[in-house]
Amino acid sequence: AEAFSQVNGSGSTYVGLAMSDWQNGANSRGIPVNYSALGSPAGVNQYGDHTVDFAGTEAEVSSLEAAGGGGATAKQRGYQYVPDVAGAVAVMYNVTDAGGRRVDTLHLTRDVVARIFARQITRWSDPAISATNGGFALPDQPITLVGRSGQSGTTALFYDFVAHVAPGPYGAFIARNVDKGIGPLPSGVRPIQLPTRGPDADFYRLFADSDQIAQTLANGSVPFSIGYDEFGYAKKYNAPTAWVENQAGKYTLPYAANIAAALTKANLRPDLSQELSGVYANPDPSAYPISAYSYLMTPCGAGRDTCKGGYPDGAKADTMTAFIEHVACDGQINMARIGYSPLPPNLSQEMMNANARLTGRPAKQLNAGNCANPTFRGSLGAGATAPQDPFAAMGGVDALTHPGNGGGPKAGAKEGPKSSAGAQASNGPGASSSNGPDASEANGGSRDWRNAEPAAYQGSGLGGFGAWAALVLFAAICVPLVVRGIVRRFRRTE
Amino acid sequence: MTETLEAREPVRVLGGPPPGAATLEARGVHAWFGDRLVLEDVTLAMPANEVTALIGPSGCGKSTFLRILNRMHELVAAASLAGEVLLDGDDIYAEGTRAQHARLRIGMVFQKPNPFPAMSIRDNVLAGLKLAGVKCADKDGLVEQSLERAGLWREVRDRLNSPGGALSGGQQQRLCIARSLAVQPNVLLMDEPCSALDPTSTRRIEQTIVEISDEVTVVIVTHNMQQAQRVSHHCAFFLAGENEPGRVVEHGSTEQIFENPEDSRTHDYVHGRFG
Amino acid sequence: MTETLEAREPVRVLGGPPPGAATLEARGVHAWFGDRLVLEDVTLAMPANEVTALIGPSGCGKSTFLRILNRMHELVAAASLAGEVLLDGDDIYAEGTRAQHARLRIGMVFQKPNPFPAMSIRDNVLAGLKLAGVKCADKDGLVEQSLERAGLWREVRDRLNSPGGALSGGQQQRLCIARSLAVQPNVLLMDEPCSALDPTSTRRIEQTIVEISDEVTVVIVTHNMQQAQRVSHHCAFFLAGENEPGRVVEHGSTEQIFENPEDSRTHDYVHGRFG
Amino acid sequence: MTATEIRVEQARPAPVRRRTSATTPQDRLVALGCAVSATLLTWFVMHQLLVSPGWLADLVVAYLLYLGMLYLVTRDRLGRLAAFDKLVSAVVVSGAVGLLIPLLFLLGYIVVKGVPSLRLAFFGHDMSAVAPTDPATATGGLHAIVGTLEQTALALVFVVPLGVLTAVFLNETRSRFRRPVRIFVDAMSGLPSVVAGLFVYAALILPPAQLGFSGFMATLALTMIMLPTVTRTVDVVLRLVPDGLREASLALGASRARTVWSVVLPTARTGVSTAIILGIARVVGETAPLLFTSFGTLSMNYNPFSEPQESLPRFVYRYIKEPLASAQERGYIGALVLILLIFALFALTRLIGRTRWSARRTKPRSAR
Amino acid sequence: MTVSSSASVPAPPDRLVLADLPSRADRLFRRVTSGAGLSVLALLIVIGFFLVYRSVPAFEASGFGFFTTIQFDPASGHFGVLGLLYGTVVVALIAVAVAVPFSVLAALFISDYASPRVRGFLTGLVDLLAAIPSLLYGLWGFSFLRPYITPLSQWLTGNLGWFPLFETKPGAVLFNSMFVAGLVVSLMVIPITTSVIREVFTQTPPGEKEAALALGSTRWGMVRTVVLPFGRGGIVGGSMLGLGRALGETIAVSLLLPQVPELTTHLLEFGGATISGFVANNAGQSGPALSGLMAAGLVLFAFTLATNFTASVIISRSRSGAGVDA
Ligand SMILES: Nc1ncnc2c1ncn2[C@@H]1O[C@H](COP(=O)(O)OP(=O)(O)OP(=O)(O)O)[C@@H](O)[C@H]1O
Ligand SMILES: Nc1ncnc2c1ncn2[C@@H]1O[C@H](COP(=O)(O)OP(=O)(O)OP(=O)(O)O)[C@@H](O)[C@H]1O
Ligand SMILES: [Mg+2]
Ligand SMILES: [Mg+2]
Repeated sequence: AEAFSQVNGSGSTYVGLAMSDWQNGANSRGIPVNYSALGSPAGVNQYGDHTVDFAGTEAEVSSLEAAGGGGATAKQRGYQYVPDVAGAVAVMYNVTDAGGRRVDTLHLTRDVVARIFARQITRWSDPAISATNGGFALPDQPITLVGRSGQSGTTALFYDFVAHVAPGPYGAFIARNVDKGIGPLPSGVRPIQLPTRGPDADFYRLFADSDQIAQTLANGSVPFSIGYDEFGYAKKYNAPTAWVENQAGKYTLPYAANIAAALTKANLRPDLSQELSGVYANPDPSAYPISAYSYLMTPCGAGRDTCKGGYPDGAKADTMTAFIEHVACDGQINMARIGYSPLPPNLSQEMMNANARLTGRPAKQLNAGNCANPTFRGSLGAGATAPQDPFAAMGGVDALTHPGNGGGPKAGAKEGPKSSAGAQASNGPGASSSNGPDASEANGGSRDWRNAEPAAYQGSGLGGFGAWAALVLFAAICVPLVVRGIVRRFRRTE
Repeated sequence: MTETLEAREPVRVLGGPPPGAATLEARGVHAWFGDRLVLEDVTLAMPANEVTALIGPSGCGKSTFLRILNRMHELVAAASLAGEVLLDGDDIYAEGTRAQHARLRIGMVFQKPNPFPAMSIRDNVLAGLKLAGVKCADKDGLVEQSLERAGLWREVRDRLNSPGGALSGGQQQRLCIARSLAVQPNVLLMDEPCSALDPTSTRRIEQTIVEISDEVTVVIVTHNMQQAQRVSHHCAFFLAGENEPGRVVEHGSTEQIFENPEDSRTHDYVHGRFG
Repeated sequence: MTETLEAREPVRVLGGPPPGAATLEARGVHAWFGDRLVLEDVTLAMPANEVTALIGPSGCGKSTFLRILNRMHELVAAASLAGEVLLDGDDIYAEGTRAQHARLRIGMVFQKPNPFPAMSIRDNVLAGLKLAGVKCADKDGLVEQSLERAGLWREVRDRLNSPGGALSGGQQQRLCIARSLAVQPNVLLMDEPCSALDPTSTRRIEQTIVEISDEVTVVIVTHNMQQAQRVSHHCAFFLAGENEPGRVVEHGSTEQIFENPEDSRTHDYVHGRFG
Repeated sequence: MTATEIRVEQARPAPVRRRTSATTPQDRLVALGCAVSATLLTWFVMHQLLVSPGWLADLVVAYLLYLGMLYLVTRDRLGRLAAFDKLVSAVVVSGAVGLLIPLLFLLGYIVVKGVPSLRLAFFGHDMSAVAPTDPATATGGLHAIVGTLEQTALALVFVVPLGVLTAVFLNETRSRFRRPVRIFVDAMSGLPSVVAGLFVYAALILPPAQLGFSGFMATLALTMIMLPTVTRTVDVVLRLVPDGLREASLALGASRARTVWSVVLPTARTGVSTAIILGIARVVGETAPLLFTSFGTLSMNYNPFSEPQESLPRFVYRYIKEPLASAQERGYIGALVLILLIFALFALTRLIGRTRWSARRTKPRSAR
Repeated sequence: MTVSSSASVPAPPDRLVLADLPSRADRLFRRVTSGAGLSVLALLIVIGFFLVYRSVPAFEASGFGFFTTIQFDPASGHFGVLGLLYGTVVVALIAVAVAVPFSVLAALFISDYASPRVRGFLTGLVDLLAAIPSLLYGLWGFSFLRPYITPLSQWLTGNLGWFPLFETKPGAVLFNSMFVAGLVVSLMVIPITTSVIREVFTQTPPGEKEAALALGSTRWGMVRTVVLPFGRGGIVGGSMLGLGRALGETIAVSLLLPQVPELTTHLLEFGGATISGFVANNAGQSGPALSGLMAAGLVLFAFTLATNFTASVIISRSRSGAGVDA
C-alpha cells in the first residue's frame, strides 16, 4: 500500500545477526531495509553524517562524545533511541586448574565479576573466586582480561554493569585510567573503549572483534584469562561461560529465558535510553544480571514529541516505521534461536510509541492478537531454555563451598555436563608442597601451582626441542661422517 | 617472371608520389647525436633510375646518412643535422615541408625485416595505403604487382591472408620491399637489406633490386663488397677515423671504386684488408 | 711483444687441464634443435697447435658445431646431438665425463665480448680460476702472462682494477681471450670473435690468434674470407640447403680451399658469390 | 626432418642421440642414498635415542642431515666446487618447493572449505530471503557477483581509455611532461588501497559532497588502484613493440597518430588485453576500499549508481565475522567463488596470450 | 657549407631547425594523449591535496606530536601515529625479511634450475598467486595458519629468547603478534617479489652466463658470478616493492592484530597495530578522529611512496633494470 524507499542503517555488530534476520523478514514483505554492521560508533557517526538513515547502537551518544569518537553530528541531526532486541553480555574465561585441566563451570557473583573487570581482583587464587567454586583455589596466576580494542558498544554496556555493581572499584579504575585511552568521562558516562596504556593496560588483551574474543577464549590460547563478549559468539565457539549470580542468589547463563526475566525490570529514561540498575538487581531467580537491550537510532527533533519530519522523505519514514513494526513483533520470533532474547511486551510497545512519534499518528497498541512477539504469549520462542546449573544439582554453590564436604564437590562436579571443575588433586611427583590453608583445605586442588608451567608451554610443536639439542644432535651425527671422509681421503693418498 | 607485369597495364595509386624515379642529392650534410658530430659535410648525388651503394666499415655513419635522406633521422631524440637534401631539386628539409610527405616519396627498407605482425601478407602490402592515406582503385592488382616486383608473388599468392610474420626471413624482407613499393615511391633506401638473410634469399633480393631500379632510384647500404659490385652503378665509400665524424672518402662509378680507387684506404677496404 | 714472455718462466696453474695443445676430433656429429636436424654427420679433425677456420654462410650450423665441441650445445633447451667428440682421443661426451671438465679444457670466446662487467680487469682474468677451482701460486704473474698473450697487457697494466665493462669493444674481446687463456686450456674455440669490432681491433686479435696457436689449438668461425686466409691453417666449409641440415662440403688446408677447391660451391663462396 | 632421416638411415646406421644430462645416474643414486640414510638416522636418533618433540623437528633435522650428507659425499666424489653446487641446488629446489607448498595449501584450504556448501543456486539468488539460521547450502551470492561485475566493469570504463592513452602518451610522444607523469603514475601505484577507500569516503560520501554509499563509489576507489597498474603494464607492453615497426610505419609516410592506431596498438593488442585482465584480477579481490564505499547489502541491487551494493570480497568479509557456523561457511563459499573468478581471468589471459602474442613476445628476447 | 670537403677542417654549419608540420590528426593525437597523461597527474595531485587538507585538523590538534605520540587517542584529542607507524614498519620488515630469501630461491629456481616446462608453469603460478586477494590470505592465515605459527614462536622465544627481538614476558600470549602478522603478510609478498626478481634474473645477459659456463664453472659458480650480481638491483628493487605492498596490506592485518598502537620490541607477543589495519578497523569515524585517520593514511601514503621511489631508482640504476648489455 505505502510507497517504500530503501533505508540504510549501520552500526552495532552486536545486533548484526538479528539484523540479518530482520532484513530477511522485512525484505520478504517488501520493506527494503539494509544494514551494515560496522560497529556502534561507526553507526552513530554515519547517522550523524546523514550517510545512513538509522543506526544500531549500544553505546550512547554521550559515551561516544566523551571518547572523542564523534556523536556531535548525531546530536545535531537529532535522534531517538528505539529498543530493538534484548541480549546479554557473557563472561567467558579460560582457566586451568593446578592439574592443567580446563575449568568449565566457573561460578561468579556479580560483585566478583565487576571487581575483576575493575581490576580490583587481579589473581585467580583470590578467595572471592574460590568462595563460589567449591572452595577450590585456582592457580595463583594474574588474571588476564580480554576485551575489545577500539570503541565498542559492548564495552559500554558491560562497564555500565561494572559501574553499578561495584561503584567503588569502578571509580578507582576510571580515575586511574582517565587519560590512558578511555578519555575524560563525565559522571554517568561509561567508557566505550579500554585503556591502552598505563598499569592496567598490561593486563588487557584487546581484540579487534567479538569473533576473535570468543575464538581465543574457546581455544584456550590466552592462559588464565577472562573476557566479555556477546553470548552468540560464545556458543559458536563453545567457549566456557561463567555462571553469574543474580539477586536471588541463583547462578545463570545468558539464555533467552534468563535475559527476558532480567529485562522485565528495565527502566527507560526520557530519551528511551536504558536505565538498568533494576536489571542488575532483578530478584527473579532466573534473571541473568548482565542483560541489556540494543537500540535503533532514528531521527528526531529536539523535543521527543516532534520526531515527525525526521525523515524529510515520506517514503523513508514509511519504510522505517514498517521496519520498526516488523522488528517489534515478527522480528522477535527467532531471537532466542540465534542467541538473543525477544523484547518484553513493554519494550515492544515502546517501539510502537517511537513509531508514533515519527509519523505523528497515534501509537498502535500491541497485544497478543496483533503482535507475533512470543513474549506476549508468555513464551520466548525456540531455543530459549537454559540448561541446569551443574552446581545446583549438587546442592548449590553454598553447600559446595562448605569445607566439611571434602569429596563431594569432586564427585559432583564430574556429573556436570562437561565438567572438570572443582579441580581434582594432581598427585604428580611435584605436588608435595602445600601453599597455605586455602590450598590444602581445598583438597590439594592447586598444590604445585607455583611450579606449574603455563598451559601454552606444554606439548605442541617444537616446544620441547631446544637449539642446543639440535646442535648436539647435528654434531653427533656429522662428526662421524666427517671423520669417515677424512679417513678415506687419508687412505687414498697413501 | 616479369612477363605478367609487362603484359598488363601497371596499377597506379592516387594521392601518392608523382610517378617515376627521382634524383636525390645531398649537399653538405652534417649529422649530430647530441653534441657528437657523426657525419661531416657529405655531398653526394644519387641519380634517378640508378642504384647507389654506400659502403664503409661499421660505425662510419652510413645508416645515419641514409636516414637523413628521408627524414627518419629526426626521430631519434637529440639528433640534429645540417645541410640540404634535394629531391628532384626541392629541399625536403625546407620550411613548411611535411616529413610525412618526404617519407612517402622516399621509401625505406631496413636491415631487419619488419613486416607488421598483426597484419596479413595482403594487409602488409597495402599498409602504406592505409597509413599514408593513399588511394588505389584496384587493390588486388596493386598487391599482385608489388609482390611481383619484389619477387614474392609466386611464393605467397596462395596464402595472402596468412600473417606476415609466418614467412621466412628472406621472404619477410621481400615483403617489406613490396610494402614499400606499393605506395610507388620515387626513391627506395635500403639499409643492409640482406645482412640477416641466407645466400638464396640474398640472391633473390639482389635480383629484385636490379629489377626495380628502372622504376625507382635505389640507395643501398651494404657490407658485402661483392654485393655492392653486383647491384650498384655508383658507390660512395664512407670512413670515420677514431673519434672523428664519418666522411665520404671517395665516390664514383662502382667500376672505378673497385678497380681503380683514388684513395688507398678505399683500395684496402674493398679488398678486405679491414672491416 | 713476446720478449717479456719468453724471457720469463711461464706461470702454470694447478688443477687445470694438462699442459699443451690437444687434438680435437669430431666424428659423425649430428645436432638437433627439438626435432629439427641442423647439422648432419660432421666429421672433422682439428690438429693440435694449428688454427682451423670454419666458414660458411649464415645459418649453416657453424656456431652449433662449435658449441658441440665444448658441450655448450646442451645448454639450449631441447637441443640434442649424436656422434663423438674426441679430445686427445677421449670422448668428451662419454658417460661419467662432466661437462665442466670438458669446458675447462676447451675454452671458448664468443661473438659478442662478454667480460663480467662487475669485476675488475684483473678479476676477469682470474675468474676462470675461481669458477673452475683451478689454483695458481703466482696470480699476478698469471694475469700478466694471460693479458700479454692476448695482446692487452700494455693497454691495461695501469688500470687492472678498473671494471672490465669500461674497456672498448676490441679490448673487451681481448680481455675475454685473456680470461680463456688464464685457465690454460688445450683448445680455444672462437665464434666470430671480430664481427663486432673495428678494423684496428680486428687486426690486433688476428695477431693474437697467430701468437697463441703455438700453445693451444684454435678453432675459429669467421665470415670474413680474408680473415680465414690470414689466420688459419685449415679450413672447413659448411653449407646448408634450404630446409636441409648443414654439412661440411669440403675441408682441407686453407691454401687448398681458397686456391683450388674441389667443390664449385666452395669456390663460389670463398669468392664472394654469395653469403 | 623425416625425409632427411630416412636418407641418412639408408646411408649408414641412424645416429643415436646422446644423453647430455647434467646429472649422471650416480648422482641420482647418491641423492637417493643420502635421503634414505638421513631419514633413517633421524628416525633412529630422534625416536630411539631422544624423544622427538614433533614432526616439524624431525623434518628440520632430516633436511639438515640430508644437506650435510649430500655435501660430504659429493665432495668426496667430485670435489669441493661440485659439492657446493649440489648443496646449493638442493637448497634452491627445496626453497622453491617450500614456498609453493604453503601457497598451494591456501588454495586447497579454501576449496576444501568452500566446495561442500557450494550449490548451483548460489549463482541464482541473493541473500534477502535467506535466514541466518538457514544452512550454508542455501547461500545465494548473485547480488555479490552482480555487484563485483558491475563495479569492475565500470572501473574498466574509466581505466581502459585513460590507462591506455596515458601509456601511449608515455611511449609515443615526446612531451616534456612524460617524466612527471611517469613519476606520478609510479607514485600512484603506491597508493594503499585503504587510503583510496578513505579518500573516496571522505571526499565524496561524507558531507558536503554527500553522494552516499553506492557501487559507483567503490568503482572510483578501484579505479584509483587499477589505473596505475594498468598504465604501467601497458607501458611495458608498448615498449616491447619493436621500434622497427614504428619506423617502418613512419617510413611509409604515416603520421604518428596513424602509426599508434594502426601499427602499435594492434601489434600490442594481446599484451594490452593481458594487462587489463591482470588489472582486473588485482582489484576484483580488493576489500579494504569497499569497507568505506559500497556499504554492502543482502539484497540485489542492479543499479551501481545509487544505494549500497554488495560485492564478493565484501560478502566474504561480512560472513567470516558472524557468530554462526553456517555464516562462516557462507564466507568460504564466497572466497571459493572469488578464487574461481580470478582463475577464470587468468585462464582468459592464457587463452589470449596463446593465440599470437607468445610467439611474438619471445622475438625481441631471442634477438638479443 | 660551401667549403668542399678538403684538407682544411671547416667549421660545421648551423644545425637545421626542423619544423615539421604536424597533420591535424597528429595535433589531435598529441592533445588527447597529453590530456590523459595530465589528468592522471591531476588526479594524484587532487588526492594528495585533499588528504593533506583533511588531515590539517589532526595536525593542528597534535602539532609535531603527531609523529612522536605513540597512542592514537581520539578521547583526549591527541593523535599520534608513531605506534601505528612502528607496527606498520615492523610487520612489513618481518614480511620482507622472510619473503626475500624464499623469493630469491624461488626466482633462481625458476630462472636457472627448472626445466623449461616447469619454468613456464611456475611463472604462471606465481603470477596467479600474486593476484589472489589479500582477504583470502588473511582468512587462511587467521583460521588455518595461526595455530601452526604459535609453536614456532614458542620455540623461538624458548631458545633464542636472549635475543631482544625474540624476548617475551613470562606467561605472554604468543599469537596475534606482529611476528604472526609478518609471516602471513610475507606469504602475500612472496609471489610479488618472486615475480619481480625472476623477471630480472631471466634478463641476465645470456652471453655472460655462457662465458661463465664456458670457463668450466658449475651452475652455482655461474649464478654467483653472473646472475646474482646482475640481479642485485632487482633483488633490492623487488624487496622494496614487496615492502611497499606489505606496508599497505590491510585486511589480513586488520583480522590478525588487535590494533592497539604501542612501541614494543616483543615482536612475538600479542599486540601491535598497523596504519592500514587501524584505519580499516575504525572505518566510520567522523570529526577529528576521521581527520586523524586521514593524517595517518597520508603518512602511510608518503611512506609507501618513498619506498616505491627508492625501489624504482634502485632498479633503474642497476644494470638489470636499464637493460643495458655491457
Ligand atoms: N641513436 C644514436 N645515438 C647516439 N649515437 C648514435 C646513434 N645511432 C648511431 N650513433 C652513432 O653514430 C655513428 C654512426 O652510426 P651509424 O649507425 O650511422 O653507422 P653505420 O655506418 O650504419 O654502421 P653499421 O655498419 O654498423 O650499421 C656511430 O658512431 C654510432 O655510435
Ligand atoms: N637456440 C636455437 N633454437 C632453435 N634453432 C636454433 C637455435 N640456434 C640456432 N638454431 C638454428 O640452427 C641453425 C644453425 O644455426 P647456427 O647459429 O649454428 O648457424 P651459424 O652458421 O652460426 O650462423 P651465423 O653465421 O649466422 O652465426 C640455424 O638454422 C638456426 O636457425
Ligand atoms: Mg648501419
Ligand atoms: Mg653463428
